[in-house]
Amino acid sequence: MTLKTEPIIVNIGPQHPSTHGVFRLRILFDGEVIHDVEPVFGYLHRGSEKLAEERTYTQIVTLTDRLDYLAAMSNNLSYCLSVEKLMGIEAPERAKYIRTIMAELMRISSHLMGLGFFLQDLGAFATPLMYMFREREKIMDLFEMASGARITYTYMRPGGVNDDLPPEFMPALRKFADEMPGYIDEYERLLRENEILITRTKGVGVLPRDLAINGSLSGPALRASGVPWDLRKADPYEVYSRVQFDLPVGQIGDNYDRFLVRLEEMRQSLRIVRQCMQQMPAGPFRADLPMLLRPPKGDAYAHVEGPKGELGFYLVSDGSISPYRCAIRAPSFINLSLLKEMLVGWKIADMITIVGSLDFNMGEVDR
Amino acid sequence: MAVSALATGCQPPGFFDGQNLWHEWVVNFFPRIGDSICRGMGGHADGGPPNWLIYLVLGFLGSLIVVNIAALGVPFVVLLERKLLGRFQNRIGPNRVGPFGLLQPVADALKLMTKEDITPAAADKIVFALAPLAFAIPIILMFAPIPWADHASLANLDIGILWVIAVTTAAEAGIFMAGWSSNNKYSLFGAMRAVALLVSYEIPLVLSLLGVVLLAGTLNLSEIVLDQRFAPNILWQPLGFFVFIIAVSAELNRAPFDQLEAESELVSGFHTEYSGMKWAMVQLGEYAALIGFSAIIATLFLSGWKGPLWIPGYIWLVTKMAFILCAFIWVRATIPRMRIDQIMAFGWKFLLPLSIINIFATAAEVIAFPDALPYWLIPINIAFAGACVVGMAKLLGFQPKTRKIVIPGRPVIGDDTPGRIVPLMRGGN
Amino acid sequence: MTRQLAGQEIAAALKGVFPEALTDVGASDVTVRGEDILDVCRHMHDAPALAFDYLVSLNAVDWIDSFEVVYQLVSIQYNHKAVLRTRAYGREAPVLPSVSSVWRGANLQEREVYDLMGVRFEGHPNMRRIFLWEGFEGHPLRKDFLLQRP
Amino acid sequence: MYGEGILKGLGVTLSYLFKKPVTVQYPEEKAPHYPRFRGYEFVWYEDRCTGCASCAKYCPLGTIKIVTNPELQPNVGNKYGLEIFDIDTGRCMFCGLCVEACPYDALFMGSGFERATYTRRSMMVHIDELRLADKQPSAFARPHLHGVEFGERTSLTSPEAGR
Repeated sequence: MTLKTEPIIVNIGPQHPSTHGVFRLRILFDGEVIHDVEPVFGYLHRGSEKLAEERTYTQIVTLTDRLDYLAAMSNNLSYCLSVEKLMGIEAPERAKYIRTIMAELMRISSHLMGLGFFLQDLGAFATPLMYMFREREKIMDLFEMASGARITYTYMRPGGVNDDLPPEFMPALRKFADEMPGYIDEYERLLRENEILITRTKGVGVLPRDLAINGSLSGPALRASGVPWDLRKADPYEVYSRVQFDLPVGQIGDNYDRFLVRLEEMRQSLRIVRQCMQQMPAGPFRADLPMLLRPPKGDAYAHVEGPKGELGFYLVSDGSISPYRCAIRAPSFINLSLLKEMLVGWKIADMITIVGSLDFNMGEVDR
Repeated sequence: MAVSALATGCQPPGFFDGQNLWHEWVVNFFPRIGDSICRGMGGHADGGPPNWLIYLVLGFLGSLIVVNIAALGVPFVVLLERKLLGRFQNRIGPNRVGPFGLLQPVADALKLMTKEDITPAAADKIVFALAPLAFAIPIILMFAPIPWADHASLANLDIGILWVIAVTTAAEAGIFMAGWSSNNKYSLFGAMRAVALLVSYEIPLVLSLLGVVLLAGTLNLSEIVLDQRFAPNILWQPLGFFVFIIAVSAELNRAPFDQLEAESELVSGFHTEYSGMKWAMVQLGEYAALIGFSAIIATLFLSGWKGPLWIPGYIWLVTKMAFILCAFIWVRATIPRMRIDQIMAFGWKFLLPLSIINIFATAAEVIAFPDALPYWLIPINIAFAGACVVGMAKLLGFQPKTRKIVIPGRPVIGDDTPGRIVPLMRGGN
Repeated sequence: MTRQLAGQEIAAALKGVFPEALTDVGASDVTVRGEDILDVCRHMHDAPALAFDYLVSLNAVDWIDSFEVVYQLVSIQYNHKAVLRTRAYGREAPVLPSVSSVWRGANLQEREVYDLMGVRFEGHPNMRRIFLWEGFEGHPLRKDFLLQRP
Repeated sequence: MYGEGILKGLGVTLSYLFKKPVTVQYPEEKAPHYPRFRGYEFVWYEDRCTGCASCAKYCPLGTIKIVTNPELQPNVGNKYGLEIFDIDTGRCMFCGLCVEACPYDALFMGSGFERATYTRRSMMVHIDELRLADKQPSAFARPHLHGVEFGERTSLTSPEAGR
């Protein structure tokens, strides 16, 4: 006797605990095995690019905060670099160091969130997430000292940063940089060697090297596939050419590699922060620019290595006070290009972990 | 079933002649209650009420007590879990309602009672409504044969273990009914996983118990406790305990085997669509099963209500249960969830052979030492269990290795003079 | 640093293969005729001296008379980058060949450009709207899209 | 291996059972916030405001509404008297660009964060409310405020505030 079976379509999301926002996946399941995937975007689409066309160059900084709200500083940095490139100016030295420190702290914070939710998706009942929230809170305190906000910082401006670091910032940062490696060790002790985690993630969601490059993946997802491509090394901006750090690279590009790459990147970010603290010069923190910027006609594309990947802003200026076009190269969005290739053939539980290990953010995917 | 309900406590009157010590009364609380009621109603004397009435009243009272242990214990276990999870996660846990959050269960219960009871439009209404009952009632039945103290079980069944296994297995039908009738695909996945888990974990569960049964020579829980005179069974049966506790956590849908509710995958699986009191029933069943099984574990492996001091047996039992509950919560706070096929493989390939090995080893020991096992067998047993687990893991390749992350030395792209061609590291090291 | 290929360099590399494809050579970019863009991209991806294996981004600018699509390319192998531009004419149904067969990463980005700018990419496996819903009228990033304010 | 990793993890969680929780019990105890914290209750000094409307111009969302009337204060230098100075804090995203734009140090971010309301309309901060509000300015974009005693949360009146 043969059993009559029938594939079913399940909508994962837009409201689902593990889709990291309002992401929807239409999945064709045969039993528990995924046969086909169709991602559906747009539930958080706010038209940032259109809004940017109606705002002045300084005002757009506030929009960039809201792209990847877990990594607002990196977004600010990328946008400001882009405007600076468009105008042909450079930020003062001190501002560059401040920005580098902020971007690296932001990377740690974003990776903490990414790892925490990845482990939460694996079913480690919120414990690693809670620990990671605790450390993220400290980073947010640092950001609050400098910028006055905890999520949407609006800290950077074209040509520098909004305000110099307050006096209490450096001691607090030093304390954080001393404490944090211990906490990272603790995360590693907690789960890195856990047999269940390893069986769940090893060999799951493998992204071969060539496919990852072809699919324009970037950030930890690309590096986990064994491509040592990091814009901080490949195309150094700010002060990355003056600091020493290593580039963690995965071996085969599975979930476990993505997990380890993020863990290791946090250590390297701390290294960068420490070196920046030593090298930090005195001086102005902001170039002398008017509040209303009028860049010359032309276009510019500047990118940074954000926590999620290559974050770029392509600005076209027509000489007025607002950009003619502001296109955003959103890493989270483009990292989803290969979702189907990664998911087909795996089970529903693996689907959750693969999606979690990509660490995307819907604010950035839908923009 | 023979309703010996607490009537085992109806001793001959001479039993407590002259010994009216307070602590005697406390120690024998359950038997005394039965006894007093029995005597208060006229006992077995002529002219008193007929025996069947006494049995009925006693049975009713006894089951009232036991159902209340389950129903009132559950909220406090939930509170214990939330508090402990909080502490494991470096936070406080519920502490807003009452002192130390002790009234949180009351608040939760009130909230659940006042919540709207939603039945999905496309659900099978009758089955949907019956499923929580079909889930919770068998689990409460499971409390019947548990001996809370000497001669104090609601039903002193000769097939106590079988009864426990049978009724908890029946509860899975409730899970399946809930998942199927919700007409929700997540619930369906949960229900299917529940059945798969049931099939693969019930067998090691039962087989690992056989070792204890072989040692005691009986299925009666009270007698199994009495049999653990010299040392708790965990010392004689480390392998059986290992298999049993894993199988029980699968049976209880506790982490890391909570696939059927897997909130990050299936949005709480089979009870996704439940709300209000129906949801409360499902929770009641789950946590009652947790309490019940920790009592069973304590009874079978940790010598139940027996303790070295004069402390009453039921307090000993509850202490042991609390210890086991804390261990379950601790594991839940730490360990990620396994995948369903990995669980299946683990159950069939790892636990089942181990439990069979355990049966044969125990049988050999019992044949060799028919009266009582000598103490020098304890370290041998523990070593044997460890060797079996490690050997089995090695045999099956269940030894996942961690992996080092590669930090390429020099040749990182771009980390050199501009424009030079940098050789790539092919796929890392 | 990633080396930005000058427009003349790219032009020199492309001239021999596509003598008529280039319409304009800028300081750091080249403009390619719309219908040739797929062939040019494939050549840039495959030619061993160029080896642009990584598509950084693909986005469009509405210049009223035409839609300019900008391809930011990077070669991970040689660590150099190039900017390609192409133009699609017409307001009704501007069409360009899709490069998603060359770089899979173009798949979602081309859909985005279609959704928000209205440039169709021929040969794309799934040319549908991505952020907005099917049946949405107009393409919001166009300069002539009217925002309906309440 | 063989469960060693799991045991390590269990050890980590067990150690937390004996550590002090990090939770801050919010209504009773408050986490410290820093001088630059951009919060509620915009601080506005009317005697410094010239009604230039820079703040309104630089607001990315246009939440500030200013109507000036030269007849209101004809004698006080080159100033406009203000008829309306409304901030729609329901739409405000507290980016602080208005404060940064103000050339006369007349507008400050506030430092409160406990102003939940029941209606959208009550999120509108009107000129009278701004006049009468308890002035607890934030040091955001006003670095000279860092020296002012901030922890006391004293109400700052115009002459000493941020000058």
